[in-house]
Amino acid sequence: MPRRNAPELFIPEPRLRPGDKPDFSNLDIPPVGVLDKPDEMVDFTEIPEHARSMIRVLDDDHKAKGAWDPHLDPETLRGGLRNMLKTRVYDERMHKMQRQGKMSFYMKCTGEEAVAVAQATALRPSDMLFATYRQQGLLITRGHSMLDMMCHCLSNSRDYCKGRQMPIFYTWREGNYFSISGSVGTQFSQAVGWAMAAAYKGQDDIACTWVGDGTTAEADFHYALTFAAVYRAPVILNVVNNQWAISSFQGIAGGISATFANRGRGYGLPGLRVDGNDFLAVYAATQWAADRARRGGGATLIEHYTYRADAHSTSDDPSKYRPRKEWEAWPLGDPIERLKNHLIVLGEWSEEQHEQLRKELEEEVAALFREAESYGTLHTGPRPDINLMFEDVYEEMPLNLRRQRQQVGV
Amino acid sequence: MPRRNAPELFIPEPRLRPGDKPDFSNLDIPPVGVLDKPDEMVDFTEIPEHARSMIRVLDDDHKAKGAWDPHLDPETLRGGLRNMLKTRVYDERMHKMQRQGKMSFYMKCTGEEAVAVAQATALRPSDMLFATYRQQGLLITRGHSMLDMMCHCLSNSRDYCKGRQMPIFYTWREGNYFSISGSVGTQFSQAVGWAMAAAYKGQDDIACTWVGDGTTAEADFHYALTFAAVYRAPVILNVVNNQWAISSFQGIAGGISATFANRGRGYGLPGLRVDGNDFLAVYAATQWAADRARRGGGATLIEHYTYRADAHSTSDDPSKYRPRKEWEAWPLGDPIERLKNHLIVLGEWSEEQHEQLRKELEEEVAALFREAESYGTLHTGPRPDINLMFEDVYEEMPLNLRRQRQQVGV
Amino acid sequence: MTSMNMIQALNSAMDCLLDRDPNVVIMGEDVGYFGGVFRATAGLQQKYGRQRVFDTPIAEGGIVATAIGMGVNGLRPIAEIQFSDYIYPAIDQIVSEAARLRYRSGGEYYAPITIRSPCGGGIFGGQTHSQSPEGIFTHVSGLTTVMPSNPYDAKGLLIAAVESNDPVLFFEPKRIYNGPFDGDPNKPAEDWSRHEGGDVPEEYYSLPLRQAAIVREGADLTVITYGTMVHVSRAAVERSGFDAEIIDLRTLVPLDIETITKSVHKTGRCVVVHEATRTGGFGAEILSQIQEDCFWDLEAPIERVTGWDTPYPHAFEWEYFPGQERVLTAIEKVMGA
Amino acid sequence: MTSMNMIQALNSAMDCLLDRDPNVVIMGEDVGYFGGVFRATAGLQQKYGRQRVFDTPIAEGGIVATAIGMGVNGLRPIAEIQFSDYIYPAIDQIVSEAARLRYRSGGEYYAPITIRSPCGGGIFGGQTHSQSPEGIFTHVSGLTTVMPSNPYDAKGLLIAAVESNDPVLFFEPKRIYNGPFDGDPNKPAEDWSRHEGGDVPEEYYSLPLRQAAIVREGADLTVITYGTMVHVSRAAVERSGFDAEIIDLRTLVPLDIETITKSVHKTGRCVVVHEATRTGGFGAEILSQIQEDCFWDLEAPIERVTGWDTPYPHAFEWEYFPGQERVLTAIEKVMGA
Ligand SMILES: Cc1ncc(C[n+]2csc(CCOP(=O)(O)OP(=O)(O)O)c2C)c(N)n1
Ligand SMILES: Cc1ncc(C[n+]2csc(CCOP(=O)(O)OP(=O)(O)O)c2C)c(N)n1
Ligand SMILES: [Mg+2]
Ligand SMILES: [Mg+2]
Repeated sequence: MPRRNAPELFIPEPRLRPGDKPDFSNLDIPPVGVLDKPDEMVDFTEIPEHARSMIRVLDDDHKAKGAWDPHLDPETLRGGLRNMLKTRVYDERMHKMQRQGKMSFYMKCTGEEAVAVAQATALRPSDMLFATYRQQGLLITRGHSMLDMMCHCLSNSRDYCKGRQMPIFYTWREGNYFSISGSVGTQFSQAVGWAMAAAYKGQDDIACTWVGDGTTAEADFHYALTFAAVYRAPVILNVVNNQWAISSFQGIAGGISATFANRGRGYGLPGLRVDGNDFLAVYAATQWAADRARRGGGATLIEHYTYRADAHSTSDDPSKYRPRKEWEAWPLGDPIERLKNHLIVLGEWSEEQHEQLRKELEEEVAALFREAESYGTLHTGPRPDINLMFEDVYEEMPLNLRRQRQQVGV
Repeated sequence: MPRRNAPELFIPEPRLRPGDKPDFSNLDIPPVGVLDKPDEMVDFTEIPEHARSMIRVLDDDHKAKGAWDPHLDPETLRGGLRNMLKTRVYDERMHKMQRQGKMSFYMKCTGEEAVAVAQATALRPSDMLFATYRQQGLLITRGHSMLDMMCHCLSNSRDYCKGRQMPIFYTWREGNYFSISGSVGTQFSQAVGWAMAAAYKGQDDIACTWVGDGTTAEADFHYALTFAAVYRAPVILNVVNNQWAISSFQGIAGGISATFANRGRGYGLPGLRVDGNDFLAVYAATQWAADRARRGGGATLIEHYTYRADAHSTSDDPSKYRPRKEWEAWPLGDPIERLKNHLIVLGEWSEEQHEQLRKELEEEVAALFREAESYGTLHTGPRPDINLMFEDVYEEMPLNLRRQRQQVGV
Repeated sequence: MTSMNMIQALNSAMDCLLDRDPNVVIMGEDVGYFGGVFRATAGLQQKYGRQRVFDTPIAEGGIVATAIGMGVNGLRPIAEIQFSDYIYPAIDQIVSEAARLRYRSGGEYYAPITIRSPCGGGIFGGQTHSQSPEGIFTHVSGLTTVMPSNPYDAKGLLIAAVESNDPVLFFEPKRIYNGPFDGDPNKPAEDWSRHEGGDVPEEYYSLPLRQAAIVREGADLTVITYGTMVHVSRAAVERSGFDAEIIDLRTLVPLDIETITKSVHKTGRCVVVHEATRTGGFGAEILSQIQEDCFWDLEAPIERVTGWDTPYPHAFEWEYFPGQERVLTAIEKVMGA
Repeated sequence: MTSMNMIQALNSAMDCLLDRDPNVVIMGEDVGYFGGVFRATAGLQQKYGRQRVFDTPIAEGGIVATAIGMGVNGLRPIAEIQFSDYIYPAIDQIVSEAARLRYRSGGEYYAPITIRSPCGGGIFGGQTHSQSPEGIFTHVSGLTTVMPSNPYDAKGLLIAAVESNDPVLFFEPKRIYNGPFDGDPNKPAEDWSRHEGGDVPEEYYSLPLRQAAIVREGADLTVITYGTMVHVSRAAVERSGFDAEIIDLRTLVPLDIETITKSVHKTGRCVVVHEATRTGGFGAEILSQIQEDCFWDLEAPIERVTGWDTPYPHAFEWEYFPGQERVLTAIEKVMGA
């Protein structure tokens, strides 16, 4: 690959910008079934292709194929579909409500639902999750109270973050779900520490953590891979490559020099590159990595190849930096559509049932939102107790905070 | 490679500890000449073996062999030998003087002289060097005033660091040698920025930078590889794997999970693993990487496989954590002996000439040290002007420092 | 003279800099094609090319590190840290490297870099989009720390920062990007067009670093502040009825202590106001220096008005923010004494 | 009661902790087999096994990050940062994560970690082995910052730190590891055996955090200090002939302001002493709080005695270090007023 011949600073640039016609014909998407499924304890040197090519199960004809087919029963598949759809419906409602001023901010995961939902389905409930703001599907799949989620986003009187966090920075200790940080990447290395402690204690649980493609450049990504490799920590390290980090395409994070799955191999960890919009492939790769970790094989890096279908957040306008409707051209499709069609092909689902489910979910979510609102929104109705502003800075409130609380008159 | 089957925290441990008999029979040292020498612009995916195996040129019979032989003329070889020997003699003198209390601290590079000397020989004088404390051979090869180096280490009235730095943290702007930092690793990512600027300006010069095996775990290593890959910066990234980081063996930095050369490949950079005690191999690999960078091929990661023959620093006692005399068993030998024997086999050098050279260098260095001492040592004789304590914090001294300087009465 | 908001003024400053000096480059997350999440670099890549205004990986430490390397190779990089809450991963490169390089190398090398970063609250950004971390950097010798309070100053000071051969931290109070803000979130937003600080020449100019501005002369007391709090303090002073002298520090370190002591010498009473957390904030240093230099002038304890010693809480933004009431209370306390 | 130096006392504290609580683990660069570059963990790996006392990669940020993760999974990690000059790469994990975790998660999660780190100068370590960076952390709410001044306190406070459910920064003044140091580098080194603080029980005990110690009672003035400077201040006080009350803060934040104000209320005069760089150092906060709480008691300006606003210069170590002379000058100034 000869590159430039004159010395000139190379700045990566996406092929297409606003005004260009969406086109992914340059993408090299390997066919379903090309990769074998090695034993979980395989040495990383033996599976270079798994980091370069792509683990795929669902084919264009909506059938599951190849060695990585996890052979899930229809009940599990329908559960996955339901959780993905619920996640999308939740996102849509919350986004709309943000637009109406009920909360300060929101972030959707549209197009990426398979990652979180399939992974939460494949893991045990006791496995510990260190997520980013784009894995709300984990919470929904594990059955976190959606009312709680909403109340948090509304910063209302029932917000379990006690009014202290922006929307979407959930926490759920009972559900083994770690508090989301506003600083990207920090959870990635913390998860490795959690996993080291699990090994230390002889727990059979593993940790699972996520970063976006852009965030792989942060130090914590490197710390996580280094410590995971050194101590053979039982952890799954996921890179959700949705092609974008706000306005920067994945090339700015090094995604055009080598795949993100490949990063793991540099440290001696197996890398799996997965069709992130394929529920079955994500499930299978996760199960493989979880088994490896539980058997003492240490960490695996999984890259989920997907596409951020919507804006980065409610503060963002992607039409400023990428072609409109690019998602419609995304060759790996919509994870919900793909699983739906698979179930239909299996004879286990129908368009009507799907529409019915969507309607049910929309109603359920809308009703919950109405209830959530009754506990207040950011600007109206009941608020969290103002004393909470001074609590939990320390386990025991020190004098300076007690004095400051007095000044606020509470 | 099945690892542990019971969950238990894995802590890497070197095979041998004090009291054990030195033994490197487990090391897999590939024979000379196994690796081909690809075109500099080769894609990194095509040369995985170069990161796993080892580039070697000097064979056990002291002959240069294989595709990587740089075919240097005897003059260059003798120059390299001289610079390596001078580096060693310098180290010995300085170490001894530190023991006599003339300076607060010293660090030798014994056994690793080939890395710095061969690389400085292969690079252009205008290439910019961002070194660690263990590449004094760069300065010696580029002809930095040894008197200046000594005066700096003595923190005396002629110290160009103006008494502000501990010994060995050299700086030499004229020689395109960057000021060494006391915080390990920080120069690695800075070098990439320098190289980006070189490309920006259309300079033909490249940057070259070093870290130790232990320091690869720092964030700056990751930043350097990421930015170098993204912007295709003309830089050579060297990992000097001398097996030890103070008391930690390379396994604590992940060296037993995968080679350090392999780290580069994770990011899409070629990795070359080189016999770091083989002057010719280091020269050839450096030349290859420099040509690649100058031709616009971007960065290369070179791992120099070597052994830290002596203590980490004058504050360290390696007999506390590794077998005594382990270096004598090091299968890749002493870089000076190996190049000497090669020149002898070529008929271009003799034991007598070598002894003669050593004597000359010892006398030269001893004389220089006496001169350096005449400008003061840390505790005796002339000192740097105390005003210098307050200068260079800013380009222009602010009021608070002017006031503080007054308090010191100057 | 045009009317500009602070974003436009910063953009104009960078435009002038890019235009005059080919060694100026701009780098940061999303600053290139997109023009930055606050649009401060909008249009600059289009005008000057990808090599001069470019996106970086999300690695604040890598951004500063490579900026230092570029600076050593003769460039004058302007690095944007998207929110000052995300400056922590870069602290090692700022403190151990940029700040110390000139000193440790005996003057051979230095880091002529400018780090721009939006700071402060008031936009419901919660604890990771609202911080004012200047107090961490004002403890580090070798750094220059700047915070402008209006578009005119922002442009002139940014140009001076980039032209300085020392590393400069340039904190931009994001709440006043679009208009002055007097601390009352319920009033309709003002824009800069009706504020004198909104008159900004299109052309190049610079303002001296290390110089405070007296934004209101007065005889009763001295209010020392910077950034957004200049406007809040002004409003509180108006309400108080006292004839306060208001000093806008603009450069925090090196501190223009002479302007301060001259004023306190005259007034004998003093309130220090900042948005950052109280304990160990830069207010403590200001207070200390006044106490040291003007002890015998003081007729009442100096009061600090600051954010509380908690992270910036999302829903309690306006209870956390040291608004007019708190400044007014302090003024009255100082005057009542 | 045995006589221990500070390293032995710290080692003994960790020994007690490892012995009592299987959730305590020790991690850091070179802390395992070797026992740490200052030998603080010597013998502990041999006694408790590799899983409990282990070496880490050279990545301070990774050390703190993984310690947080372990803490979340029920362990109580003690992380050593080899020199406090190398804590900067870990600041993001300390400030954005450890310090804020309890708050941001509504109390669900917290980081019960202790970060031990040798600090301060006096060993010709130059600018990267001599720093006292506590003033950066005392500005961060959520952190507890401790610095002991003798072996007895070191052991008791370290045990309390590890047992605390808040993240604690535990700075150890390395100059007094082997003996008290009064600031005169030319005197023969003392060891701890002849100092009361060197009497250290072998068994487990803990001392309360957030509590200053009055190490000398007095009526003329109050000297507030911590770490090595406790000893320097003592020596200066002896020389001064004044009857000074000396307060050893021990815990810097949360600050025991009550002990301080009580003393200043009595004495009316005050000197604050620390080794760290002056501008923005913790001394400014101490001074500010005294000024705020005791203004009407003060009979003279409070004086700060500190390191200069420069990096710690290798050859000028003793000109930089705020030794007896400088403390004495300040005492005389405060008393002369
Ligand atoms: C340390 C830090 N730096 C910068 C940001 C601002 N920021 C928030 S999200 C984001 C982009 C992340 O992109 P990616 O990792 O690809 O995740 P995605 O949003 O695509 O899921 C940035 C730069 C941040 N939150 N934290
Ligand atoms: C940021 C930072 N952390 C820790 C140290 C202390 N330290 C100095 S050298 C060293 C070991 C480095 O080992 P390696 O990178 O292998 O280089 P080598 O000494 O073997 O050449 C350590 C931990 C430091 N100087 N800077
Ligand atoms: Mg992304
Ligand atoms: Mg090493």
